Amino acid sequence: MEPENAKELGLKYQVLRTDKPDGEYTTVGEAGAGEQECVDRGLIDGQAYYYKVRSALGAGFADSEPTQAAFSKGNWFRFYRLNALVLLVVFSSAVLYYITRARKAKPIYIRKIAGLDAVDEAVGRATEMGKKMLYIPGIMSVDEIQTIASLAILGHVAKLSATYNADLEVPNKDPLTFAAARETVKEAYLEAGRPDLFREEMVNYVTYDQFAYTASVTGKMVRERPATNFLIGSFYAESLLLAETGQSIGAIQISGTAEVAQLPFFVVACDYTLIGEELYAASAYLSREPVLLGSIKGQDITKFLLIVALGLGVVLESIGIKFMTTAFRMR
Amino acid sequence: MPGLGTWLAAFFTLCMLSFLYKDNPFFRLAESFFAGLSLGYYIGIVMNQTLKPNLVLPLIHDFQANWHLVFAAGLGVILYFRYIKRVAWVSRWALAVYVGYYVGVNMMQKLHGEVIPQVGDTMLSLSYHGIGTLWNLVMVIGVLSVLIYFYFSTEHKGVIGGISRIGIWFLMISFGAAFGYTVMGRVSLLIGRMVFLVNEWARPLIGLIT
Amino acid sequence: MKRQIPLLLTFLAGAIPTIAFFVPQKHVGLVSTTLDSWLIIVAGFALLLGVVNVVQMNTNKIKRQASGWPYAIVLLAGLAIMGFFGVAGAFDKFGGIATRPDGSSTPFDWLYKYGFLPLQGTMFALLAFFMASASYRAFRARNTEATILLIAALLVMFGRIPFGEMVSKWFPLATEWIMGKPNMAAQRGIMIGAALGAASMALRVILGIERSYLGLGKGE
Amino acid sequence: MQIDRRIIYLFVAIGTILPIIFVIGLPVSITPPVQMAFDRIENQLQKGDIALVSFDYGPSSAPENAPMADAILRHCFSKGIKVVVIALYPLGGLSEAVNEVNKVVAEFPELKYGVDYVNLGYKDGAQAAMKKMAENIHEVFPTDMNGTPLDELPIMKNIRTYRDMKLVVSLATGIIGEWWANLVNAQFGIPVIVGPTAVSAPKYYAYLEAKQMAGLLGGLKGASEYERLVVNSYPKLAEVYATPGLYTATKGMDVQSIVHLIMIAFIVFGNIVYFTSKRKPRKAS
Repeated sequence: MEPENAKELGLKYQVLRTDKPDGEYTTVGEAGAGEQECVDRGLIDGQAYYYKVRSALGAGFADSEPTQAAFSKGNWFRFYRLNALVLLVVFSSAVLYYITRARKAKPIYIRKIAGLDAVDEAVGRATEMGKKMLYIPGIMSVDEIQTIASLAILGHVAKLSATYNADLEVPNKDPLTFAAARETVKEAYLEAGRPDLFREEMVNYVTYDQFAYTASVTGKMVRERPATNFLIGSFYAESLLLAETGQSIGAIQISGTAEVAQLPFFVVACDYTLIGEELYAASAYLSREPVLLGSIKGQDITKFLLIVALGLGVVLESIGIKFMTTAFRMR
Repeated sequence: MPGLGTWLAAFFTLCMLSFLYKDNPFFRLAESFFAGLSLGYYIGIVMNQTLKPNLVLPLIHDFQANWHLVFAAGLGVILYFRYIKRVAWVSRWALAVYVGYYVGVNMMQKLHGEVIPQVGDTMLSLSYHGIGTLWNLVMVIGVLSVLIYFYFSTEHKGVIGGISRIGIWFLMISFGAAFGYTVMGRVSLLIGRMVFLVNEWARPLIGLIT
Repeated sequence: MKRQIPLLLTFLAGAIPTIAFFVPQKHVGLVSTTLDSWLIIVAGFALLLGVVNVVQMNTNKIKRQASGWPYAIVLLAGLAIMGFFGVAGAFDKFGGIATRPDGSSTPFDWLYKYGFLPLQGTMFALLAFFMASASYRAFRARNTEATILLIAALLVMFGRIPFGEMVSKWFPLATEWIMGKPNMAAQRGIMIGAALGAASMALRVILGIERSYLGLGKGE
Repeated sequence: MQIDRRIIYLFVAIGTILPIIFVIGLPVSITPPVQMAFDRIENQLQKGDIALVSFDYGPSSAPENAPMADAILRHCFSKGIKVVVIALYPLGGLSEAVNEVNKVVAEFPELKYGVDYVNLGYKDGAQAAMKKMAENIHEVFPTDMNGTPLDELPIMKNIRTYRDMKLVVSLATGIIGEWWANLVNAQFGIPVIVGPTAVSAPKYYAYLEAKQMAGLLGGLKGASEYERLVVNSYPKLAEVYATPGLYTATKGMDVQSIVHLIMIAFIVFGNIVYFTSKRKPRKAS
């Protein structure tokens, strides 16, 4: 059916799919001349699909008649995601194993993280100076894991603040983060035995716009001159606006984010910066709770296995064996 | 003569720029107005683009097919239980579902969408094929050393300490380079504001005088 | 009970998308997407929480005549004007919130164009100044690490402008190399580490080990 | 060594405003991707050919994208190429299209709307619209932006699909520009030139190498190169580009160069002071 020089001409077959008989077709796969197989993934079982084949050559193409409705079935597992399942199983077993081990009181070593060692000192300094501490939990909602990590650190900072009777304020950009932060701080004051010191205004809401929020917070910084700023969570372009203003008023600044694009600005303008994974490890590090420390160990073991896999992959790739790269690139 | 809108925009632009000199009543005025205005803006956006098309209209137009959205509204209302002391604890339910769902989504997205492809893409061939081999080596060493830097449960001394030091160097190159690379984009934004002030506001104004 | 129900809900809500990720069954997918569509609505409801807090705080400020209280009036005025046209727009008054078909502005759109956008754009543009002051202060050859940071930044900045290219065509090439190789390697390292950290955090949340965001303390 | 940060701010402000008011015109070398784009319009399109210009950016990236749009429009109109304008970017693409087209058209009084150029307005759902335009543009845009049916516009009578046009130019800030290359060019073969912002420009080199694009204007620098090319070829445009109140990429690029150099100078200065002051105490002891 295809011309002999099809390959040289660059003839391609595209498989198009739609879920309605008269719906718009989208390309789901492509096969070069001479190939007879094309796999379509991401289908939902029991849903009707219609296919047609398009032969494309340069700018021109010709379509086949659409197929009858086809159903995918019998699949209880997306096999092309096997690699993700393997990783998930290895990862969660490692984490769970070390959590149970940690419960049996086997001490776990964690290397020094300077930014976190400075937290106590930063809270103490604000108390001594009789000045405010600002805790900014990023600008994203609680659907972002960095925000959850930040709230865990906030819990620790708030407990210290209650103990020292420091003046803590948490301005928020996201309303759900605001709700969660208020619960966190309230509980921390309760746990520290000072519920009397908790005031609702400590955790407040500003506005939903990133830059309007930044303008308010920078304004607050220059007017109230906090002694300590925590900038921890998910940040975008406002990172430097906040950090540089804080720097200009001479506040001690502890920052942390996993947003790769914003790390340079925090590193440049803050005294301490929690980089990427350090942010997530912070709650374990600060609380020294065995269960949390156990999960860090499990994470490290997974990292070790990945490093081994990476090394093996490089070696195999160098001698021309594609097994590892195929396994990791399966999508 | 610039129009009312242009005057307003120019006034706000100048108010915000005045912050560079120092905090002042003009900046504070603009900042306060901006906070209120932007919150009002998002009220409009949420009403018109989330609640109306995703909740109200589906319920009005085809209740039978969309009755389940009542639960969504219920979860939303639960958030406000915090204002009623007796049932305040229920307000956590909405938060629990919200966090749980997205944390689940994110967990798989991080493992499958970030860890696996990023590790896979670093499995580069180191067999000799010209200068590219050297660059591949830089890539592999960079990724490995940064990963070692993040290794928490071992003391960073000796060989591990040395490798993690290299990791720090890679991080520093990256931070410096990314900072330098971003300058251009930020300056473009400043150009945008300045062009507005100079060409759309000041020029017509000066043209009026001369 | 007050403690267990939220943790159970978190667990169930977290398990759904995880299962849907692997199992291509219609019903599993449906549960997951339905939940997703619900949560978008929940997030919409949440905004009002913030609005309530802002109104409360600022009216208090005005009542107490706290320092800077006139600014609280300005804030509430901005909120009232924009909020009014936004809500009215949802009921199709004043032509909605976008531009009208003939290209003229609705009040909401006008305020957006001449109020919101210039304020937002200028705040964003302040970054150009802040980058200059931050780089002057921070890029000092104090030690090995700081020197590496400094050199990388200078090289890239120089390689990005035509002047650098005129001095030597190697500058833009070096910039590209730095961005594409060592920078990319470091970013990958950060991403892999951070993704593992996030996944571990996620697992702790789903299993109910990490719960400070719910205001639930350690108590088992 | 500690200098007031406001002195730095002052330098940056002056370095931004002065080049906007006065043309400095620092030299720019022309790079091949921009030359390719220019040559495509200059040598492969004839008077009366149709070019589609798509506004796929909004006000936030206008300082970079608008000068590209202006230069391309001016080049087309100077050569007598007819232009069909559309906007696919949801956040302000249409207002950008209206602004820039009005501005440039005012410089060419001989042009007639509906004959030499037309603005079809904004269409939601960029990717679907782009595909559908391969079948029938009249279905995607039943009327122009003023509500006039396309059949009443002389220019649109003979334009049905991409085949009736010679070129697509997309000024883009996001993914839409990539779709023109990897979807429209790949499937329908019409030559595509994209003008992306500097941040996203690196991604486009792959498409250029794969010959999915006929040219590339990367950020302000690409736009300023294009301005140099049209100014050198068209004396009339040289006059236009010398107008004082006109923002051009050349001016923008001057600002970029000057602000970058100011920052570099401050950093170098800071380090020199740092090292000289560090040596002094040693001598004292």
